[in-house]
This record gives sequence, structure tokens and C-alpha cells, in this order.
Amino acid sequence: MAANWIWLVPALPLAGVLVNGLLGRRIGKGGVSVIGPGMVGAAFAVSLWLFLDLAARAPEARTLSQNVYTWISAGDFRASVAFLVDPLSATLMLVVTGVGFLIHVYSVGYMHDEDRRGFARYFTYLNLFTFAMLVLVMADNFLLLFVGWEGVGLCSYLLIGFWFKDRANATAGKKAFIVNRIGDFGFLLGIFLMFGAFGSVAFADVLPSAATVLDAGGPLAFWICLFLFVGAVGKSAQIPLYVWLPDAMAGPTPVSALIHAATMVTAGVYMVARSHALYDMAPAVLAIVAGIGAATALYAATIGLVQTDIKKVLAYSTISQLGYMFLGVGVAAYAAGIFHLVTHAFFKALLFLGAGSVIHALHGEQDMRRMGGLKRALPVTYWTMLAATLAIAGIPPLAGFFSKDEILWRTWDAGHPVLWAIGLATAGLTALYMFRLFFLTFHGSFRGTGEQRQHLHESPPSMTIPLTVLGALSVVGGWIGIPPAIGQTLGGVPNAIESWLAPVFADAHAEGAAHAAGEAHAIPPMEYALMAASIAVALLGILAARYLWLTRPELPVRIGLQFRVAATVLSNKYYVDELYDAIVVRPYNALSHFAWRVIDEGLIDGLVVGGTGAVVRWQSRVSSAWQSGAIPTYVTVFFGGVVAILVYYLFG
Amino acid sequence: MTGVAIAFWVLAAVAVLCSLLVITSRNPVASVLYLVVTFFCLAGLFVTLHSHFLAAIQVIVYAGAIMVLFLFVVMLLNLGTPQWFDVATTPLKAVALVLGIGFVGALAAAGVGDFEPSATGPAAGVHPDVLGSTEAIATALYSAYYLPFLVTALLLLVAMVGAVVLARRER
Amino acid sequence: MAFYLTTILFFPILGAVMLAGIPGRNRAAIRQATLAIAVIHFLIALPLWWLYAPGGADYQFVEHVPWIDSLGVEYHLGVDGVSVLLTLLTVLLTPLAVLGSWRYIDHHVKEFHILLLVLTTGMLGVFFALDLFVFYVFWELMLVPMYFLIGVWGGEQRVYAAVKFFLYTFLGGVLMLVGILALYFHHQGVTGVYTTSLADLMAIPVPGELQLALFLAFAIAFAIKVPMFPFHTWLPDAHVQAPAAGSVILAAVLLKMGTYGFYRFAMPLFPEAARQALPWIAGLAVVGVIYGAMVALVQPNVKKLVAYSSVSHLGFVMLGLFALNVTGVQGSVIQMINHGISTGALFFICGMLYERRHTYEIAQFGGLSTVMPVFAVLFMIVTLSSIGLPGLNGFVGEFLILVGMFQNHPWMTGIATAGVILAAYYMLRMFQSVMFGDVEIEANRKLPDLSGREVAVLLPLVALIVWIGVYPAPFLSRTEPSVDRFVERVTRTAGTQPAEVAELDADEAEPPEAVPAGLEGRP
Amino acid sequence: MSEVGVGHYLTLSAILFTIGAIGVLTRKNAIIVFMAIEIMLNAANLAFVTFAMSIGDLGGLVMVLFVIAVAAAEAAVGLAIIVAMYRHRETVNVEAFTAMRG
Repeated sequence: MAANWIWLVPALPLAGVLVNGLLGRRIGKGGVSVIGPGMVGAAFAVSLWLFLDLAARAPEARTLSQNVYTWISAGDFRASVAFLVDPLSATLMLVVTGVGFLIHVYSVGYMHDEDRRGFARYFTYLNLFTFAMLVLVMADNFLLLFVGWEGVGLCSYLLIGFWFKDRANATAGKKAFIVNRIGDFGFLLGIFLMFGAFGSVAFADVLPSAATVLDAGGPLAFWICLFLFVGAVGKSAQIPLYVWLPDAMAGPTPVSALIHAATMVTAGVYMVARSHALYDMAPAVLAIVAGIGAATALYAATIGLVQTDIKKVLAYSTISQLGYMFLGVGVAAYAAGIFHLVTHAFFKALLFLGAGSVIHALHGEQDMRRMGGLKRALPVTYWTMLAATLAIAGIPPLAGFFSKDEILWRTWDAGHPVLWAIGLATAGLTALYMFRLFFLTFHGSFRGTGEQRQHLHESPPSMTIPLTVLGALSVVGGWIGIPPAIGQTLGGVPNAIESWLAPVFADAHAEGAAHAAGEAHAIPPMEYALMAASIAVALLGILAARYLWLTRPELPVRIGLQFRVAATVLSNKYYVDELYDAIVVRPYNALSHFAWRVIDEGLIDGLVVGGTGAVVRWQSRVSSAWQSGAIPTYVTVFFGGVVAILVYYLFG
Repeated sequence: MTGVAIAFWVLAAVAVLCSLLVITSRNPVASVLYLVVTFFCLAGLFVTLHSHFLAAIQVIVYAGAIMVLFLFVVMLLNLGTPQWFDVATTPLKAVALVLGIGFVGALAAAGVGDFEPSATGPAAGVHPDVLGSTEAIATALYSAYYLPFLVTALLLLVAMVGAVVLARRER
Repeated sequence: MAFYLTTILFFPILGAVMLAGIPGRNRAAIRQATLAIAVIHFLIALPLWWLYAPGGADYQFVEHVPWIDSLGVEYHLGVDGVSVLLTLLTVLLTPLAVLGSWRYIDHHVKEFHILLLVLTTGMLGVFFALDLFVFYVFWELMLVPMYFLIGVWGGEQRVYAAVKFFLYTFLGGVLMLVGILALYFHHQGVTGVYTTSLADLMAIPVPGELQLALFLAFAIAFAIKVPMFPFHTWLPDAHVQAPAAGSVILAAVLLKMGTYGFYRFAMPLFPEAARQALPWIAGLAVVGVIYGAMVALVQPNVKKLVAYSSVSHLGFVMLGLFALNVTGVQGSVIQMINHGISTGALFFICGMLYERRHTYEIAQFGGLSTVMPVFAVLFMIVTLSSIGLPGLNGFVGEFLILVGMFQNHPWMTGIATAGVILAAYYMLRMFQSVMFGDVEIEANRKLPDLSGREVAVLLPLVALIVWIGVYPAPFLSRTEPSVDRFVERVTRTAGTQPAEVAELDADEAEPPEAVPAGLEGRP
Repeated sequence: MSEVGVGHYLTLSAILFTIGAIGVLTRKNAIIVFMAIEIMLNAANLAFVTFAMSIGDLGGLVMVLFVIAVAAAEAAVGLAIIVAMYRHRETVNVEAFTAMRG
């Protein structure tokens, strides 16, 4: 029975962690490079097996669960280590283990010049991350999800600061962890409220009874969903808690590919999708989610346009695409959001790995202004990157088009024209900055140093194979979610992912379900129009990019001079980091200093403790003055006492 | 104005004057002599109060014995010459004066001047002269106050031994 | 076996007497002997873990020997779920403390170890005592060895720190003594019998006004020990000056005296007053959490940083106690154990850093990860446990406290939850400046990694950190019945009220009919 | 000049007592202080006699006797001390002797 093997999926990477962690040095780089990827590959195999087992069942019966043991039970609070495999988590398990496996293989090549201890440590952390991500995705209650949530946060901290010799990397890691923690603070409050309302944190208890326990649109539903969304914003780097992702590029590139593109950052989308029953009860929060998603998408795209570091461009692109996913989920098109998550995992991972092989070839050079003309030197990287760039730009028949277009259509269909417009604009911008990156890197003349030119070489097979596989997925990936609008014309091709996820989102809009079922019904002409619009915008973006950065390379410089103010603001990322530092970090440190110096040492130690001491010392000095040994003073006091008593008795 | 009143005022004035001189005079010998005069005035006052026995005791014991002792000590330690250090610092004097005046003022304010105790003692009706006579005191001394009498005797003995021990020159 | 608790209690004293026999010069022999005694002591006490039946009677292994009849004082010992865990924590840490200060203590070695053993007895006495008199004796006994530990083997201003520590706690203790006596005579007023047994004193009703006053007397004494916000300034000084072993025991066990005091004495004895004072104490606890975290951030001295983090962590524990529901209190109890383990380990680590560089200044370190990899791994795990990373012990306690407290006081808990962020901030900042970056200071380049002994000290603690984090059930199940009784006792309105429970109105007027005439006594 | 009553004697006694007290407070010569004390004692005696005669109670008079006896003893011992003081410090200034300082 598949159900009682579920624990194997997270257990395998955990075994990898223990083996590499403890015996890392002894089994040498070879051993580590077998165990690391091997464990994740095995986990992928088991996940695939579970996926197939699920697929074989009837749609309603597609859940496998396994309760390993009761983790915490205190009073009426109970949380257990239990795993739930249903279409949603199965999909994500495949993404995490599949893309994860490819990235592990890629890392063997990318990190081969690390020393033995560093190599083992790297793979230990990578396996630990995979374990934590799987726990997050497969958890059957919010608390275990939170354990995975903070676990991946820890791994991202460790991996960003992997080369900790350079203090900047360590600071970037710390920044990532703390900003994530701010999100987790919100998540925790959401869990507390949820426990207050439902008396449990298990999905089985909370989600089905959401409609009955929470009153739609009520304050409780609003606050639970909002706090959970704060957690998602922290983890998935949306406005305002996105500042850590660009700095997270300090980590090795495969890490950026795995954690900051394909898996961890999508945890927020998964969590919102998973608790869709709650979000359906709080339409106001859904609107916020969609709003922030769209805003982040546009905002990040603008910044991505002017970045010169190749990885920073991809980082802002990721933030932008995540905005898309949240837009999709925000308009209750949960399946579309998850679909975009899957396709994004493919092409964004590929883009990062491609960038990695470019950086690898140029021995660490990340500045696009010193690249160019690498087409001939890195053919495989060139073609796979081209596929990914086309996919992300949303050119049919590649993956990006289907998932992004689905979200745009659903946004329009759900009656959010403004958000649709922003989405469309962002699609154009995405095409623009992606092809800017593409042309600057691969076309034009090589702007690197002569010495780099000799050493230009294609990456070893261990790196190119994952690139090609991901390339294929970027092309093919979209076909699992062909919308009926196209599906029917192509002879009844079903929207596979929609129907696959339907049981999980069964109670989403009835219309959405019907839509997913794909049976023939009148497809509003507007859908075709929007599809055409998004393709047009994408092509426009590509041509503009070609014009600006290939045919007339001096133009961007001139534009930059003309709009100098706008250019500087953009290149400095709207000065958000400096803003946060001024508003939050510096005042907090100052307040802490104040607390320590003034309250602790000054007030309490100084005044109270020191004060009492001083009073006692003063009192003793005064009283000793009276005992001066001079008899007259004694007698005076004596006689003074007599007079006092006399007066008291006579007149008292 | 009866003879007694005149005597009282004269004796009172002299007593006050001499005691003031005792505490203000530079020369200790002069102080001793003024003190003797004061004691005589007091003896006189006792007489006006019909307490003749006590007046005699006052003269014999106080003026005679104690003051002689004082004079003897003053001569022995040749303290005759006025000492520079003698009078206390001004603030102390001020305090003393204030306290003194305060003391007297308080009593005066409390109406000690016109205080008329009611004659309720055991020997209330007896004529003052009889009361003040020697046998009256003697009977009292040997009957009711017999124990204190013995204790005083013992006290005097101890005092004598003490004085001798203290003043002895160490060998 | 009869008098099992007494054997555990006085075994260290026996050991101390044996130690006295060994000539002072022979340091190695003393250290080994003390280690042997401590380990044997641990083995003697360990069976408590299995023998204590959670479902069984309130207090187990009870020993009842009349001591001072005229005062109504009995030598009355017993343990419940909570004191079992705290006892095991104490007996575990003592051998580790001895092992941890192997090279650290170099003068008066014999006196140091004797004092350590006497201190252990003092602490165990407090956990076992079920009689206020016995409790007070051990409460004061515990002070003396700690005072010398700080005063003799401490850092530069050790005398200042030792005196401050002593005065603070002693002042609290004296205040509590007044409380005990007032209660003692009140009990005599009500029942005509003189006794200091906890059970009897809990049975009698205490009128509103007196109850609040007595509660405050106990509460202030324990608040100083916890330490809670305004009374905490002795802790950083005591920690910075104390030697490694002293600091570990101080942090791991002595601080728990305060919270244990609230759990065992202050709240059960005066339930209504505890509920009345709840907003104040919980408020101070929240302030303590935030304030401790903030001040910890800017400490240049790593030991002071950890000390202030203790203030923050114990603010959480106090919050949990006043959640007044089983979840919150369970969290608070398990957090007492967690804090003992993780902060104990942190102070061992501070000690190890001090042994190598003879300084606690964070600026003096940097880039130790490359120089001392084994140390880096253990230090990382302990740091993560301290900031409450899920999967490790800190999270279990912190989460239960917050989820429990949130049900009754959402706003207060909201602020306290922010402490989770601040904790990450100051700990990671410290960890980064000590461990990461390049090795700038020459002296750090040649620092030796952890020796076998040092690893042996940290390993059991790290194992416990992971065990409680992953599988806390055995700990929680042991304390659950005792916590149930505690919560039932504190939340029940006026003890003697008849069945239909009229909510005790907060004002002072004691409803006459509530207390049956017979028991209406005048103190 | 009206009849001389008890009040007068008491007032006189108070005045004498105060003078003695001031003497004790202000003079630093042990002998003078001693004499001032004698004045205070006599003032007390006067008050005793006055009350004894006016109330008609022999106790007052007997009391005076005892006071005088005690005064005598006190004078003897006091002067012996002064002699010892003088021999020890060559002076009788009260402030020279501060051994009993607090």
C-alpha cells in the first residue's frame, strides 16, 4: 500500500544529511556527490510512484495520509508528525524532488573546486533543504508546515552565507533569516487565531469546516487569512518583505536556482493555495493578495530592467513572477497559480543554472556589461537559455505562455480589469528585461578581458545535462495545462493540471470547476482577444529589447542620461533598503542602546541600586557626626530632649 | 509685705545673681565662692519655707563639706588661673540659651507661676513649723523611708572607696 | 525504597565530606573524585524518570518526619511531574559543570568542588520541599555557595557582583519570610493549629486584602529570582563575573527557582490574588521579553548578551505560567527545562571561548568557523535552539506558551511573539560576528578546536535539545497531570465556595456567605 | 508685692535649674560644669521642699536629704575623676577627652 511508504520521501534526504554531515570528509567528494543527488533522486522516484498511485484512483479518493507519531500534545492542543499526499502536494513534491535532483546534479559540477569539507557541507545543507521543503509540502497540519517553513528559512540562511569568509555573504544570510522571521511572526499569529477558532491546526479539521466555523467576510476569517498571508509575503518575497531576495544572490548559483527560484519562495503560494477554504471566507484578503501580487510583479519588473548583475536581474524576475502567482491565487484561480508555479520552477531554474554556467565559464564574472557574444562559446547554454527566455516571455507554445495567460484570463474573468492591465504591462516588461539579459549576454561583442576569452569553455556535461532536461521541460511543461479555448480547437485536449488539482480546490468557484472539466461550452470570444493581446505585448517586448540592446546599443545609455532621475532611482532599487534601514533597523538599535545605557545601567543600576547604596552611606555619615565624642554636644542633645518632652507633655 | 516675702525676694535675687556669676566667671575659685553664697541663699529660702532642719543640713553638708572639697581640688590642681579654652563656641552658647529660655518659657506658659497645689498629703493639717522640724523628718526617715536610708549609707561608703581608688597616684 | 528523596538530597553533602579528606594540593584527584560523586549522584537520581508514575498520586516518594513539633514544622518532601524534571536537569548539569570547569578553575580547587556539591543539595532541597519552612531553609542555603562561587572564582568586579546577587535574592527571601509568617499565623487564627505544611496552608481561605499582600510578598521574592523586568540587573553582573560552571548552574537551575516558586507556592497558595495580579505580572513578563531582547542586541560582552537573553526567555516562561490553561503552563514547564539546557550549553560555550582567549568581548573573536569546525556545528545547534527553531527544543516550549497565552490575552501575546524576531536578530548577529567573516585577529588563527572533554560536555545537552525538539511527548506526558492539578487549583474561584461557583468579584468585599461561619477567623 | 506663694518658689527653682543647665552646656572646664550640676541639684531640692511644705508631705523633705547625700557621694567620685583626668592629660578641658567617639 503506497500510504505507509510516504514517510520515505522526506526520510531519504534526511538520511543524506546524516551521511554527508557526519561522514562527509571520510567518503570524499566522490561519495558525497553520489549520496547527495542520489537521495533526492530516490525521493523523486518514490514521489513519482505516489503520484502514479494517486492518478490511478478516482478523483475524490486521491488522498494518501500517514500519521507517523504524535509530536506535541499539551492540554487541548495536539499536533502530530503526519504526512498528506493529495494532488496539490504530489505536484509540488514532484517539482521539489525533480527540479531539486537536477540542481543537485548540476551542483556537482558547479562546486567541484570547493575543498572536501566545503563540498560535504554544501550537499548536507542542500539535502537538509530538500528535507525541510518536503516536510513543508507534505505536512498535514499547519504546525508541521511551519516546521518545514522555518527549516527552509534556516537552510536558505546557511546556504546564502555558505562562503562565510566574506562577511557580506553572512550578513545577507542573516538578513534573509530575519526578514523571513518577520513573516513567520505573522504566520504564528495566524496559527494562534486558527487554533482559537477551530481548536486544532490539522488541515482535516480546519479546512473542511472553514465555511461553518468562520462567517464569510467576518473579522476572524479576515485576520487569520491576513496573518497567514503576512507569512507568505515574508517567505515569497512580496512587497514589503522582498528586500532579502536580491541580497540572497550572495549564495552559490545552484542555491539561487533551487531555493530562491524554484521551491522555497513558492512556499507562500502553496500555503495560500492549501488554505484556500479559509481565503474563500475572506474575500477582502483575497483582494489584498491579488493587489500585492500585481503590484509586486510590476514593481519588481521595473527594477529588473536596470540591474547590471545577471543574478540580480533573475532575482527581481523571480519576485515579479511570484507576484503573478499571487495574482492568480488572489483571484481564486488557485489551479492557475499553482500551474504557473510549476512552469516557473522549470524555466526560472534553467535561467539561473544557465547564468551559473555563464558565470562558471567567466570565472565568477556576474556583470552583464563585461559579457556578450557567448553564443558560439557556450552553445548548449545559449539554446537552453533561449528556450527559457522565450518561455518566461510568454511566447506560445512554450510553458510560460499557458500559465501566465491563464492567470491573465482568470484575472479578467474574475472582474479585475485594472489588475489585468498591470499583469499585461508586466508581461511586456518581462519580455523586455529578459531579452535584454539574453542579448547582453549572448549576442553582440565580447566585452570581457582577454584572459577570460581564452578560458571560455562550455560547462561540463554534469551541468549541461540538467540544462537540456530543464530546457525540454520549459518547452513541454505548458502542455499539461492547455486551456479549453485552445484545447477544443486542437481536438479535445483536456486541461490536465486543472482537472488534476480540481478535487483539492473542489469548493473553489463552481464555474472554475466546470471550466476545468473541459467539456465543450461556449468560450467567450474575449478569451481569444486577451490571448492575442498578451502574445502581441510579448513580441513587442522582444523586438524593443533587440532594437535597444542589439541594433542601437548606445540608445539605453542616452535614455539613461535623459531620464537621469528616474534611472538613478531605479538603479538604486527605489532606495527601499536604505528606507528600511532608516525606519526600522537604525531606530531599533538606537532604542536598544538607550534601553541598555539609560534604563538598565542608568535608571535601575544607577538610581535604584546605586541610590539606595548612596542613601545608606549618607545616613551613616550623618549619624557618625553626632558621635563626635565631645561631651557638650551630648549634653546639649540630652537637655534638648528634656525640653522637648516637657513641651510635649505640657502642650502635646 | 511681710518679712517672709522680703526675705524671699532678696534671697531669690542673690541666689540667681550668684549662680549666674558661678557659670560666667573666668576664675574657678571665684566660681566656687559664688556657689557657696548661692547655697547660703538656698538655706535661707528653706528657712522661709519653715524647713529649718534642711536649712541646717544644706549649710553643713553642702556649703561646708562639698564646697570645701571643690575648693580643695581647685587648689590642688592649681586651676586658679583663668583658662583660655573655657567658654564653649558661640553656636553652642546660642543653643544653650535658646534651650534654657525655652525651658523656662514653657514652664511659665504652663502657669507654674500661679500653681496652687491642694493640701492632700498625709500630714496636710500639720503646722509648717512642726512639719519642718527635725523630729518629724527623723520619724519619717526611720519608719517609712528606712530602706532608702540604708541604701544611701551604703552608697556613701562605695563613693568613698571609689574616690580614694580613683584619685590614688599609680605606683 | 524509603527515604529515596533524602538520599538524593544529601548524597552531595556526603560527597563533599569525602572530598574534605583529600589533600588540597592533589587537584586532579579532587576533580576526578567530584566528577565520580556527581555521576553517581546522577545515576541515583535517574530512576526517578521511570519510577515517577504520571497518573499516580499528586506527590510521590513523599517523606514525612516531624522536625520541630512546637512550631508545627515537618521535614516533608515529595515530588510531582515538574520537580522530577527539574531535579533531573540539576543532577545532569552538576557533573557537566564539574567536567566543564576542569581547566577553568585553578585556585582553591577543593573548596570550589565542595561548594558546588553543597549548591546541588540546596537546589534539590527547594524542588523537594513540601513544607514552607524546609523550603525556606534550602532557599537561603542555596544562596551561600553561589555567593562564594561568584565572589571567589569570579572575574574582576566579582565582589560587587556577588554582593549584589546576594542582597537582591536575600531581600526577596526576607520579604517572603514575612509572607510565610503572616500566612503561618493566619492559619493558626483560622484553624488554631500551627503548621507550615504546604497542603494545610493551601486548604484554608485567605481573605482578599491579606491574600493580595501575601501573594505580592511571595511574588516579589520569586520575581527577583526569575528575574523579571525591574529586578533583573543583578543577573548580567552575576553572570559576567561568575566562573563558567557557576554561570551554567546559575542560569540553568537557579533562575528556575523563581518560576518554580510561582508554580509551587505563590499561585496555588493565593489563587484569587494571582488572578488579580495577572495583568500586571504578565505585562511585566512581556516587557521583560522585549526589553531583554533589545538590550541583548547591543551587548559587547557575549556572556552579558546570553544573560539578557535569559531575561527574555524567562519572560516567556512567566507568560506561560499566567496563561492559566494547561497548554500554556505545559509550555512554560517544558521551557524551563529547555532554557536550562540551551542556556546552560551557551554558557559552557562562553566558558570555552574564555579558556582560549581569556575574554568575553565579541569583538575579539571572528571567523572561528574555519578555525574550529566542530565547535561551529555545536554552537550553531545551540544557537538555533535558543532562538526557537522548530524541530529543536526551544520551539516546543515557546510555541505552547504563545498558543496557550493567546487564547486569553491575544494582544499581550502578539507583542511577546515579536520577541521571536528579536531573539533571531541578536543571536544571529552575535553568532555571525563570533563565527563568520575572515580571521582578522592573529590570536584566533591558532585556537585549538574542542577537546574530547569539551565535546563530552556539550554532546549530552545537544542530544537533549534534539530529543525534546523532535519527540517531546515523554516530557509532556510526565508533567501533564501535575499541570492539570495546578491549573484547576489556580483557576478555581474561592476554594471554599459551595458547588454553584459564584464568580469572585474583584472588589475587596469578601461575600460573607461565601466563607462558612465556622472558618471565619480573625488573624 | 503680693503674698509669696508656691509659684514663686517654683519659678525660682526653674530659673536656677536653667542657669545650671546653661552652665553645663557652655563651660568647658570640668570643675565649672560640676558646679553647674550642683546648682541644678539644689534647684531640684528647692522644688522638693516647696511642694513638701505646701502639700504637707514629709516625703519631699526626706527626698531632699537623700539628694544631698547622693550629691555628696557624686561630688566625691566626680572630683576624683577630675583629678585622674588632670593627671592623665594635664588639662580638665572637657573636649580633650573624646575617646568615646562613635
